[in-house]
Amino acid sequence: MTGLTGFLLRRVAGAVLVLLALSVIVYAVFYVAPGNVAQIVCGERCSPQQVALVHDKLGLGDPLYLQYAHFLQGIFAGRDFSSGTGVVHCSAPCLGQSYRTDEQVTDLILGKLPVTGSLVVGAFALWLLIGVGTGVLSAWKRGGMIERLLTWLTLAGTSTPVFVIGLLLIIILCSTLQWLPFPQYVPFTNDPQQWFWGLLLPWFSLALIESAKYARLTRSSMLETLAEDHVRTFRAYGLTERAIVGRHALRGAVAPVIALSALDAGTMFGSAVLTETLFGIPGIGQQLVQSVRTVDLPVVVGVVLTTGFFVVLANAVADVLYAMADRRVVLS
Amino acid sequence: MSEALLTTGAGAVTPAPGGRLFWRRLRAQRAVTAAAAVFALLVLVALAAPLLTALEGQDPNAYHPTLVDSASGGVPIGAFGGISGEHWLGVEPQTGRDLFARIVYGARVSLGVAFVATLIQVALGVALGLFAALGGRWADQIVSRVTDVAAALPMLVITLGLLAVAPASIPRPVLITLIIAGLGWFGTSKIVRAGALALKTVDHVSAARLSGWGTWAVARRELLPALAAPVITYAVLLVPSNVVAEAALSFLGVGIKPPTPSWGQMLTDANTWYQAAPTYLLLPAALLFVTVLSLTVIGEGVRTALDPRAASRLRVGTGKSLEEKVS
Amino acid sequence: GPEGGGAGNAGAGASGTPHQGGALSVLNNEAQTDFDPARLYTSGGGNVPSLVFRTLTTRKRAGGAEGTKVVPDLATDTGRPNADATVWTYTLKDGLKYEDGSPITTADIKYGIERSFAAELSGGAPYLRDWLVGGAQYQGPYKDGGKGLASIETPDARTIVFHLNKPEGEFPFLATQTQFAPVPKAKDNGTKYEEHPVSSGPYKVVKNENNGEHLVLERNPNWSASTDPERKAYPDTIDVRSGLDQAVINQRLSASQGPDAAAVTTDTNLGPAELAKVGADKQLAARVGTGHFGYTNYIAFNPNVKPFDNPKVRQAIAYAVDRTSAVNAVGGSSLAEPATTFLPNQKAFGYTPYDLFPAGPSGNAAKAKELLKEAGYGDGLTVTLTHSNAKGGPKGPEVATALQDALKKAGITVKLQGLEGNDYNDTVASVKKEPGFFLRGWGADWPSGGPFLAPIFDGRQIVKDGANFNTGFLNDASVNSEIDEINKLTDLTAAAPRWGALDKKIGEQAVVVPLFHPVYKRLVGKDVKNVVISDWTGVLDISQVAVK
Amino acid sequence: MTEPLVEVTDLGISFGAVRAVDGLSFTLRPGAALGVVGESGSGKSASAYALLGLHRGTGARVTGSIRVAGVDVGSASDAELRALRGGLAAMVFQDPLSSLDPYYSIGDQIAEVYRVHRGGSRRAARARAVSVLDRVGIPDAARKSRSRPHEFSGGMRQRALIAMALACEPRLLIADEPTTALDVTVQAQILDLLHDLRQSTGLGLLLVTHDVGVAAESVDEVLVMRAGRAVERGAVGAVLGAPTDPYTRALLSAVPRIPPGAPPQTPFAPERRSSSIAGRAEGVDPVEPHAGSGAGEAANVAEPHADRGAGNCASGHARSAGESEVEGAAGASPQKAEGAADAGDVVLRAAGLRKAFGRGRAAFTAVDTVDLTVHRGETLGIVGESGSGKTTLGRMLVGLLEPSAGHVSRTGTVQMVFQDPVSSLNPRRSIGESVADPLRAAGRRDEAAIRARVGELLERVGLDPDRYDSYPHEFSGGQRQRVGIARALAAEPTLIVCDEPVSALDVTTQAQVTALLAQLQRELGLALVFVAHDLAVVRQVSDRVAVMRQGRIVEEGEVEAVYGAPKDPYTRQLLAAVPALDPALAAARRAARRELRGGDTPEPRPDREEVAVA
Ligand SMILES: Nc1ncnc2c1ncn2[C@@H]1O[C@H](COP(=O)(O)OP(=O)(O)OP(=O)(O)O)[C@@H](O)[C@H]1O
Ligand SMILES: Nc1ncnc2c1ncn2[C@@H]1O[C@H](COP(=O)(O)OP(=O)(O)OP(=O)(O)O)[C@@H](O)[C@H]1O
Ligand SMILES: [Mg+2]
Ligand SMILES: [Mg+2]
Repeated sequence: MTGLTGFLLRRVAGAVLVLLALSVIVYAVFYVAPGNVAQIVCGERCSPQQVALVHDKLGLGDPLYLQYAHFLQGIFAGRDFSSGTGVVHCSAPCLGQSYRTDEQVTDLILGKLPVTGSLVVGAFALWLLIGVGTGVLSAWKRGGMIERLLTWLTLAGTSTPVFVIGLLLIIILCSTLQWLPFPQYVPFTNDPQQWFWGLLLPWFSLALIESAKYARLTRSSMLETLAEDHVRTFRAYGLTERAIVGRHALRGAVAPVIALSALDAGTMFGSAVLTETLFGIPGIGQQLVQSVRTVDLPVVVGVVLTTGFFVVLANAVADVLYAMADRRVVLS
Repeated sequence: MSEALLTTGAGAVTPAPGGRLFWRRLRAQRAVTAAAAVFALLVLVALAAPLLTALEGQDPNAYHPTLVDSASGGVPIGAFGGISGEHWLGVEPQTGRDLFARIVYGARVSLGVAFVATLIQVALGVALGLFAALGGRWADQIVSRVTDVAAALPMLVITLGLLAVAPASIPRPVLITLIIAGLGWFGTSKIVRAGALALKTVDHVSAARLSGWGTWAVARRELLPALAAPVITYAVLLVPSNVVAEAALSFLGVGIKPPTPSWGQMLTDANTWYQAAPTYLLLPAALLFVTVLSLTVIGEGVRTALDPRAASRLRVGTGKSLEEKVS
Repeated sequence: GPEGGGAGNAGAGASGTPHQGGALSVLNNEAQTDFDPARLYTSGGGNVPSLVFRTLTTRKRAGGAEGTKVVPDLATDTGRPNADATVWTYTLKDGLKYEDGSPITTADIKYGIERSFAAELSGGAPYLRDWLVGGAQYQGPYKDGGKGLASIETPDARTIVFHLNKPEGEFPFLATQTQFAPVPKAKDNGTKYEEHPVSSGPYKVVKNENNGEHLVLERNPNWSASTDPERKAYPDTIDVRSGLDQAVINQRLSASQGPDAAAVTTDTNLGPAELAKVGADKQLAARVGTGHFGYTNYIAFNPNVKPFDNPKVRQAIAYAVDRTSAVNAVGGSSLAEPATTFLPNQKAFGYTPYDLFPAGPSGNAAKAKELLKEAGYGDGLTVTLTHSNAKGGPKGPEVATALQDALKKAGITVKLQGLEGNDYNDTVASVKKEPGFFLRGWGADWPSGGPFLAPIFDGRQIVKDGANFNTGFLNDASVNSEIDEINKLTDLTAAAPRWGALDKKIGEQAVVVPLFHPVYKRLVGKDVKNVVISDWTGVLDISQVAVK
Repeated sequence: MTEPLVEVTDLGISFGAVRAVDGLSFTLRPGAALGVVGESGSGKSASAYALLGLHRGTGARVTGSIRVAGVDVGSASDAELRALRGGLAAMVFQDPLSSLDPYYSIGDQIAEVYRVHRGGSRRAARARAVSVLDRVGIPDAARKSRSRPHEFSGGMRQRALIAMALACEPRLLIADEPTTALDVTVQAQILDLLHDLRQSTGLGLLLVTHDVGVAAESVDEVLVMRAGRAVERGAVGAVLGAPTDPYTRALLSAVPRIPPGAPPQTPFAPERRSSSIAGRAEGVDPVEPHAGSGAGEAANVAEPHADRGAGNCASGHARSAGESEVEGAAGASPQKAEGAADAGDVVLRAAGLRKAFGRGRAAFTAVDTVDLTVHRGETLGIVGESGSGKTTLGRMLVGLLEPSAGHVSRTGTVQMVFQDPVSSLNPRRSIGESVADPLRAAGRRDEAAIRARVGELLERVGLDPDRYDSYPHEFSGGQRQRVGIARALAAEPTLIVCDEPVSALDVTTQAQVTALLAQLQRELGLALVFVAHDLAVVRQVSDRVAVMRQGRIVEEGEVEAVYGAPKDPYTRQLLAAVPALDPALAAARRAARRELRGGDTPEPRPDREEVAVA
């Protein structure tokens, strides 16, 4: 157990470093990036005097390191912001306040997290299912028509951007055939059934694109394993090809799949933008794009940190899973 | 790709020096030859774009407002997206630009950027993955943390930063390639790290270490060949995502400068047009698909050819006998 | 302003008489992130906001050109000017109440306007700051020590008087903006006010999720239809969902499945690819409304940059442009009309047709070449066109490449410089960084020539260290004085033709080349009745829509 | 039961141009046991595979007819074949270390196989797995059944495979070198188990082995193979007692042995054994070329031992088996024995080595406080029961495994010959390249020189240098092991840790290899740590020997002393278990062992370990 504890401690330390690095990078990027924040916040037709006022209000006059120090202070000790009529307190893990809307970033992200979470978790499950399932089937039926068909389908899936697949699915399934309701996000807590049906297509589109990767990877790893000696043992003991492929080869193939899927699931929190946009799912990805467009630094930092958090988390989970799957590998 | 291929390779399992054997096993796979031909054709088309368009007599950027129906949004006039003797594949909606010319020119950008980016991604990913797996605990920590940072940074933010700092003198395709490569290496690195960790304990790797090879030589000689299969498989799939990434970058303003066409951009633009002008969407989609398919077949062939066991051991004791085929 | 909402002559939707009741659903692309009346910058009080905020005046809720008129709302009339139109007086109607039943007073309107000067609540139109006496220095009620803005007087609870720097005959138009909505001081909690703004209109906000992403509006029981002849308020509830993809919105509206049958959109146009489909389907076509919003897309030159200092070069380009290609680039003749005048082609703006450098539908390359030769560029010319990277937009790469191709025929080699959204806005509005040759657009804050011509061509409006819209640095005394003269007119029908004449006069300088005016095609659900699209906003007016 | 269990007629197997088996015919009745012996690469494994139809789909060409338990293997359908495999006839593979799935626990793998043929619940199958593991002598079977293969020692894996084969109570057991990785006590136990099963259940046994002693102990009939053909066949007593074929004679003569009948306590006379070897080797036809290996060479090798002079050894001929080598070596460098204590000559010193696997409650100490010193030019033999930590110790010595405690200091390069020849060769590399590895690592670039050197090395370990470009899977078990040895030699190390280097080799090749090692030792002052379970071989090659048990060295000393007068009871036990060449004697000893275990139950008692010590 000491191994696991040590591992966790190292991971937490690593995570803090990663998040700090991310925030520094975002601050740096926004420092060099073009675009006058105060002007954007104030509106295009603000007078220079008004812009200056907004500039001061946002603390943009401070040197960059001071701005960053305030940001860190907010995270560890909380901060106060002016609301005009009074003062709003933003307590300890305070990621700041949106330049644009004065909303607290923490609230904003917490509000969007279940949305993107629903999307990612469902899509993740589905793409693993489709991907690994297809991979297994094509390793088992290698050389046959089925495998060829599956290969072509998954490749077609990867070669098509999500907005093309997604829109096609919407037009065919929702608009023309009317088999499915138009996708939309309904919180799980409101109505689990609507939540499910509303997210089915987004899940599916994401899964179609990602699954090819997993299908091919699974298949390739399985073929590797099938060439190993131990597979011969099971053949010599009368196991069916299905059992050999489905159990023994699959287990050997699972390592890279685990390693990759966690990373993909983690990054998906920030990169599901296109899917979110197309399907009108008000998640973190969409928020990020909007905030980047409006140079809303606190929100961007918040979103990037959230994504970073999930990437780190997913990677740690993957490492543990991986060590569990292949005991020859030790956690480092 | 298919079992027939694997087994054709089997016939050739007679001793021959490594490299030659590899080529022989590769060439013995008919589908690989076919795929390689298709791929070579695509590359040729890309290279010969000016020639081909000259042959057709069209310019990829010339507008033909008269060939589209302005009132209905700019649908090409005529059947199948305006296919005619002059416009072999029809014209683009709204602009009336020649699709054939745009597609062959688009191949240059798409294949070029996607390929070089894939190569860089794979090189980076392999190097860092091996470094993480073999370089000790610290190396692993560092690489893993860098991976986390890279994976968590959204393309949009990177792009913003790069737009600001990249000097205008850097050619666009180079910039794009770098951005795409910089954002997409960690999948390979993850796969390589996972594979290397598992392989590290195998006796033949130990034997190589004892032979006196340094860590990196061991990695190159023992680990890389074994990791080639998953890496190649994955790399092939990086190509389409890189093509799409190039399109996404042009959305963000660092893509290839208009009016230079690319498949990714065409796909993006054609998105809503599939009902009104299906060829506009289908052509780039089909080409991308063919590219990926041919690469997959080639990758699969390389994988098979690299593994001397694949042919003879894969089907040990399975019912489908090869004996008849060989004898 | 520089960006536009949307325009109108309607005639879409289900036939039959509209009835009260039912639930209207609004499917939008952009979220209503701002719901504070101080921060909103909407033409004519906006759409969803105008259901909650009543203002001193409002736009007439009628289709087509009729809708460009301004009518009283909270006030008994559209305002009583003094002789030189520098003092405007309004009186409130009787029995006006907020959603909580408390009475609406002129002090609240004054307070609402004062708030909009606070840095925390910036974002609105610039006119109050420019027009009100002392406006340029005022920093809002949170910093004035309770003194308030002296140029707004409220002698009693029903009367309000505005003192202006100079004559402004179009003040009634300004009074339609949401800054003129009453805000009870006691309920003001600064930046948080938008979470629950106090309604003076027919609906109140009962839910505002995710910063305007999902709004639910219900009837305000304290609103009385008798004081508000403009807003019909047929549906019982209005559900506004945003963040939807435009293509998906149109798909949903055309499918009109379930609740989507009673759905409309206030911000999504039919796209070019969808037009083809609508054209082929009669039933669908009947559900499309067409609108116009005063907006012009044009080429802007910076005469301080060579070779655009040479009028001949500018004229050559004006001759060379291919408006058909440019129009096609934004969706074809159904979605844009070629423009040769700067003013939008509507009567309210004072539209006076002219075509000073006739390029025909596809450009006059010969004439352009001739002019270039005269200008000393007989061997051709290479220039850089700056555009926005926003795909599909009227200032985006599509229009830029269309122009590039057209100018090529005239021997002008165009290099394209695409800038990311913010960068683009920043660059083209900066006196220091302004490029020589770029794409630009201008929309009306209200349907009149004033807000259309003054910011762009009034030399006194050149802003040195802020956002500048007089991109051609035109500072012509005769133009400036004519603007002042027209502004004095309180008879808007008399003012209109003079704006038109001024437009033509400015056009001779060729500091801009008008390209096209956008047209708006809006699809509605199959159960939607009483579709009204005015030429003021170009979008369908929610306050008129019925679903029963 | 008139129908034979196995009926093979005119079997031929070719891999491309290699004719591995040619015109082989034999039958086997239920309850009978046939031993297949023969030199490495003679086609024993290939024939065994054919019985289960395992060549299907591999590109190998199989001719002739095979009937096993009434199934015509050549024409059987997939389903019939599956029913045959594991259910009617089970196979124990030669490479136990690579033959198990690394991802599943041993118990699960056995249970899975059991359920395929016998059905039943998962629990029942697991219980069955534990019971068979117990039967093959895995200590603490219930707990160990949850381990994965990499947590098992070589011998334990081999037993796991045997357990798997026995799980479904097949009618035929094809055992391909089933005891190569086992120490003599466990080997004896396994062989007894098989013997009992034959008697009680009528199990037919096809035992492939290179170890004539093992064959003598456990089969009724033997088939001697050479170069793919049967050279001699008959009752075990007859063939071993009065071989007619010269090759058989050569084979028998090369067997290193601790004199039969000699009680372990009694020091044996080396002279007698050596001369007997030489005498028997004389009849061998010296020129009988064969691709894989060479009995001819083996015969040549055996010859010089007629007189066991050091001079002969130095004459360039590899020495053959026999204790004479050790003495010869000692004679050639008389200072060695004394110099053993000389610290200046120490090439490896290990102090307080400990290795524990796992953590907390699951912790297991595989090697416990071991101190070792190896001198230049010296051979340290390590013997010990399976699972006693020999491999673990060896890996720590060369630095492939970090010790949990203690310290190892080495001088010069160290090499290791791995216990598992399959996993120690990169499947993607030709064996020539694998052998060339150390050369290239040392910076040699001259292709021709490298090839020449590799060819030379291959030749020295008895492989055809022309097979430089063949891949590991194209070799027999023994051939792969030799590749591993050649690779270790290529590095010209100061010390080689050989983990069971010759256990997979037939005696003639074994003799060749040990002779080669001895020669190099002499020429280069090479030090060897020789891990083996074969006491005779260890004795033959070692100067000193250490006996390991449960992670500790229980006895260490000069060979003569340990073999002559073992102090530890465990050592005595080991020596008693050495198989005898004479079947009659073997039967007698089996009976004695059974007595020792108390009763003639075919089931060995679960507390085998105590028995072994007692
Ligand atoms: N797949 C293959 N391709 C080519 N040659 C092979 C293949 N498998 C085996 N051989 C060759 O066939 C011959 C017989 O091999 P086999 O494994 O039967 O030997 P064996 O008698 O079991 O030897 P050992 O005692 O060393 O295990 C050997 O020379 C070997 O090199
Ligand atoms: N990686 C591991 N994890 C856990 N236990 C292990 C591991 N490797 C070895 N062991 C255990 O350590 C003990 C010693 O193993 P080792 O391989 O050294 O035995 P050995 O003496 O070489 O046996 P054999 O003669 O059977 O090869 C065994 O009980 C084995 O189960
Ligand atoms: Mg064998
Ligand atoms: Mg061992």
